[in-house]
Amino acid sequence: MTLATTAPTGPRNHATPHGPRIAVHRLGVHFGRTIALHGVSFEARRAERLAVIGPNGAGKSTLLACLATLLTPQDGRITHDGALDGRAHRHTLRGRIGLVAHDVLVYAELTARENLELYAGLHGRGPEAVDHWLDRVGLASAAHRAVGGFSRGMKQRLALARALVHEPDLVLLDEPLTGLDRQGQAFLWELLDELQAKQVLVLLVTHHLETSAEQFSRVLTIARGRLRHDAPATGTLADVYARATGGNR
Amino acid sequence: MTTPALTPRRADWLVALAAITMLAGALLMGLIFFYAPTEATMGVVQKIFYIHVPSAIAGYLGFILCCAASVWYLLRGDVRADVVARAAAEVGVLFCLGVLLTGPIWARKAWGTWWTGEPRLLLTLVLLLIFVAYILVRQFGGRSDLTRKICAVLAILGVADIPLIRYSVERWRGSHPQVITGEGAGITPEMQLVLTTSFITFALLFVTLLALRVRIGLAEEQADAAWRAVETADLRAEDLLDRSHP
Amino acid sequence: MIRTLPAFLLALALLPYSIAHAQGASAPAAGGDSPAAAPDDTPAVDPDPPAAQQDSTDDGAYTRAALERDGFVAASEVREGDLVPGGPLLFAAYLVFFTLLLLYVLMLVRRQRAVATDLQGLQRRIEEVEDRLLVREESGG
Amino acid sequence: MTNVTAPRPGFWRLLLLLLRKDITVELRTREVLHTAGLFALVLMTLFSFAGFADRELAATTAPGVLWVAIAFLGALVFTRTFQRERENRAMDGLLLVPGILDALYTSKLLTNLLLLLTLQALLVPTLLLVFPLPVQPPILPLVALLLAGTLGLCALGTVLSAALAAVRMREVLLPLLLYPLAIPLLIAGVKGSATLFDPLAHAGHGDWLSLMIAFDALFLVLGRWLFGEAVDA
Repeated sequence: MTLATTAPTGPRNHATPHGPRIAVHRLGVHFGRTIALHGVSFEARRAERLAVIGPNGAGKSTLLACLATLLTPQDGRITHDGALDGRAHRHTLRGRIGLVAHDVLVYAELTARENLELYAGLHGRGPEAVDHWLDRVGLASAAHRAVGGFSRGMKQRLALARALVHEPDLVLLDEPLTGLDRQGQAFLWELLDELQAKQVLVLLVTHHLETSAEQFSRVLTIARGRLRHDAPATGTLADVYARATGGNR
Repeated sequence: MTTPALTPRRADWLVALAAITMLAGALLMGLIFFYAPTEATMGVVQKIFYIHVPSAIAGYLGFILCCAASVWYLLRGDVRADVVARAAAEVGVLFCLGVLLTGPIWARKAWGTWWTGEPRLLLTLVLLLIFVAYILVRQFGGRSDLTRKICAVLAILGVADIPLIRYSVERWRGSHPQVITGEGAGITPEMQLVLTTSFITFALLFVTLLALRVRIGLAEEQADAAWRAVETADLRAEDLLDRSHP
Repeated sequence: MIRTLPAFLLALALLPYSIAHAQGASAPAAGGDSPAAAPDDTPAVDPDPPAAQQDSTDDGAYTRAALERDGFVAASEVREGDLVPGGPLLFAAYLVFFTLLLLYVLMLVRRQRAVATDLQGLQRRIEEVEDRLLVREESGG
Repeated sequence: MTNVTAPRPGFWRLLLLLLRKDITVELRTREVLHTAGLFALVLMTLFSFAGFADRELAATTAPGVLWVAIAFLGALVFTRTFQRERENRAMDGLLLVPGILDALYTSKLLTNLLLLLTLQALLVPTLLLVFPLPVQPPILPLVALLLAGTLGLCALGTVLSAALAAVRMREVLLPLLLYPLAIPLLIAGVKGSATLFDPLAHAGHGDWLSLMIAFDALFLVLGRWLFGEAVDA
């Protein structure tokens, strides 16, 4: 018996549309003696699309994990919709977060459809949502194959579908371009435009610095655990990075 | 900017405590060997009793304290509670080992065999195994938040299991001198005096060792925090310099 | 402060050694009784359980009454022939206990030293950070 | 303004989905069933070679062999079932489902229980065949003991494997912790089933069964609490 069979009904209307969707205040994370993040503060509104760039080990993935409420920061706080503390309300907030992590977060033994059906079902979505997203990410023909045999690109597409199937209003993407061919990347940008139209806030961590900075409303540059630069930008991400770090490193 | 030399503060109370413990220890040894009467059937071997029983109690105390501190850590996330839990587990294992190594010597004399599978020895052995594994997990995990949580979980499971292990092991086998279960029956006044001194001395020893270990544990945590502070200061300085020299 | 602890403990550990030795070998000074049986340091055969042992001794009602009580009995209540010496066992037990204690304290000392070394490293790091700051400030203007 | 969302699936729906997933994955690979099942047979063969096949000894050694084998299989199953969640970090995806912890714990517990009981369906008949027991044990009490014992073992094993999932050397550490903690269950199992295998004493397993049930209750409650602490940083 399925309890939830409602079809995906466009953008979900969450709380106040005004004010920032997330506000990060003096975020600090450390692992033992290593400072992963220090004093990171920024705000982001609905329908924004933020790029997060920085060298390896700068703290980008840690930031994403904190935003996804999967990691509890030792210092500072993250509020959602101006009032909800990510630490206290994580169980209600989690249903509104879509995450494409470094790993694909799916079961290799199951087919694409089964994986998607699992996550859709857990979030109270019916098979229509699954069909819709399988079609959308171009995996409809491969839906009945076990994920273990998928190429990196196909896994990445599935990860996207899995992250979006419950229509979150905060989408966190860790290196989503990895493994995607030119066509796949084009599809990703298309998808992100669509999300923007649905008032979804997107944070995208990438080291593909040849990407155009104009794709994003703002670019956050992180180096050695600190937010070095946060502004709208032109040129490529590589230019932004060079300007932000002053060519020091 | 000047930095004070980083030398740990002396803890005079701890020195005093250690000194008192040692005096008590010397007094106890004197009492055990010069004052306490030699027991009839066990002979001088009965004198093991004066360290065996208090060790057992100190061992359990260590584990129970470890569990309590672990609960506190899980509920409050206080790192100091975790330090106490770790220290208590180590001290508990130490006393537990003491029990397990003196126990067989007793058994050799009393029952003619080194190992009898006697219930309380078995219970102590099982507890020792659990907490040695706990310390192993600590060793592999280092001082990360995850390790702290995992170890807290293990300590709680281990101590919650004590009554069950005890019941099952006792029902399984049985024979142990029930000396201090009654109202001092079966023990002469002289023995009672020595035993009381022994309990006090072991309490002092327990507190001293625990305090030493907790102090070191806290120092380690403070050192971690200090390293973080220095690295943070380094980052801030870098930011300032970057800003002043674009 | 911690460095003096092992010395104290060593002294403590030696105490039972001397006493146990005195008890096992020569005339005892302790407790006002004596293990009169010849000092049998290495009992090859397991001593009989108390009950059997009681049967083998000549039936002193005094001794038996004392032994039939639950729990421990002071040796002064028993005839000398009933006593079984256990000096080496006792010595072993106390030696083991004090060795354990000593080892743990040594472990604590090692940990403490590690923390001290760590703090020295921290001190160096602080100076390094300071130096770098000064150099940059000077070169910058 | 309130959220216009689809109704959140309740505990039973979540549990059903997770359980279906776990069973599908296992049936597709049969990883645990094949390896652990073979391991059970190898164990029984070994024990039968070890000189226990003596009629005199069988009744006293069979219970021990049975519960040692169950404990071995348990460690094997628990490590593996939780390892699946760590591969590809699928667990992070599950944690992002609101209010899933209860269902997640229960589903892992039931999966472990199901696998271990299936393995016992193989193990116990083999044991009864290999060991020349003087009497056939009464089925109902034996099943009750096996059920209660396995439930407790799973309650403990589930929380332990969850806690150790991110630790180095977990394959070694899990049995190191599981076996001492499960001592009450193992003693109760051995002594309880010994009364069933002994032709002279056909009663007395009741006490051991109640000890097992006390163990089950304690570790189910503790397990659920500590599972949340261990899994959800």
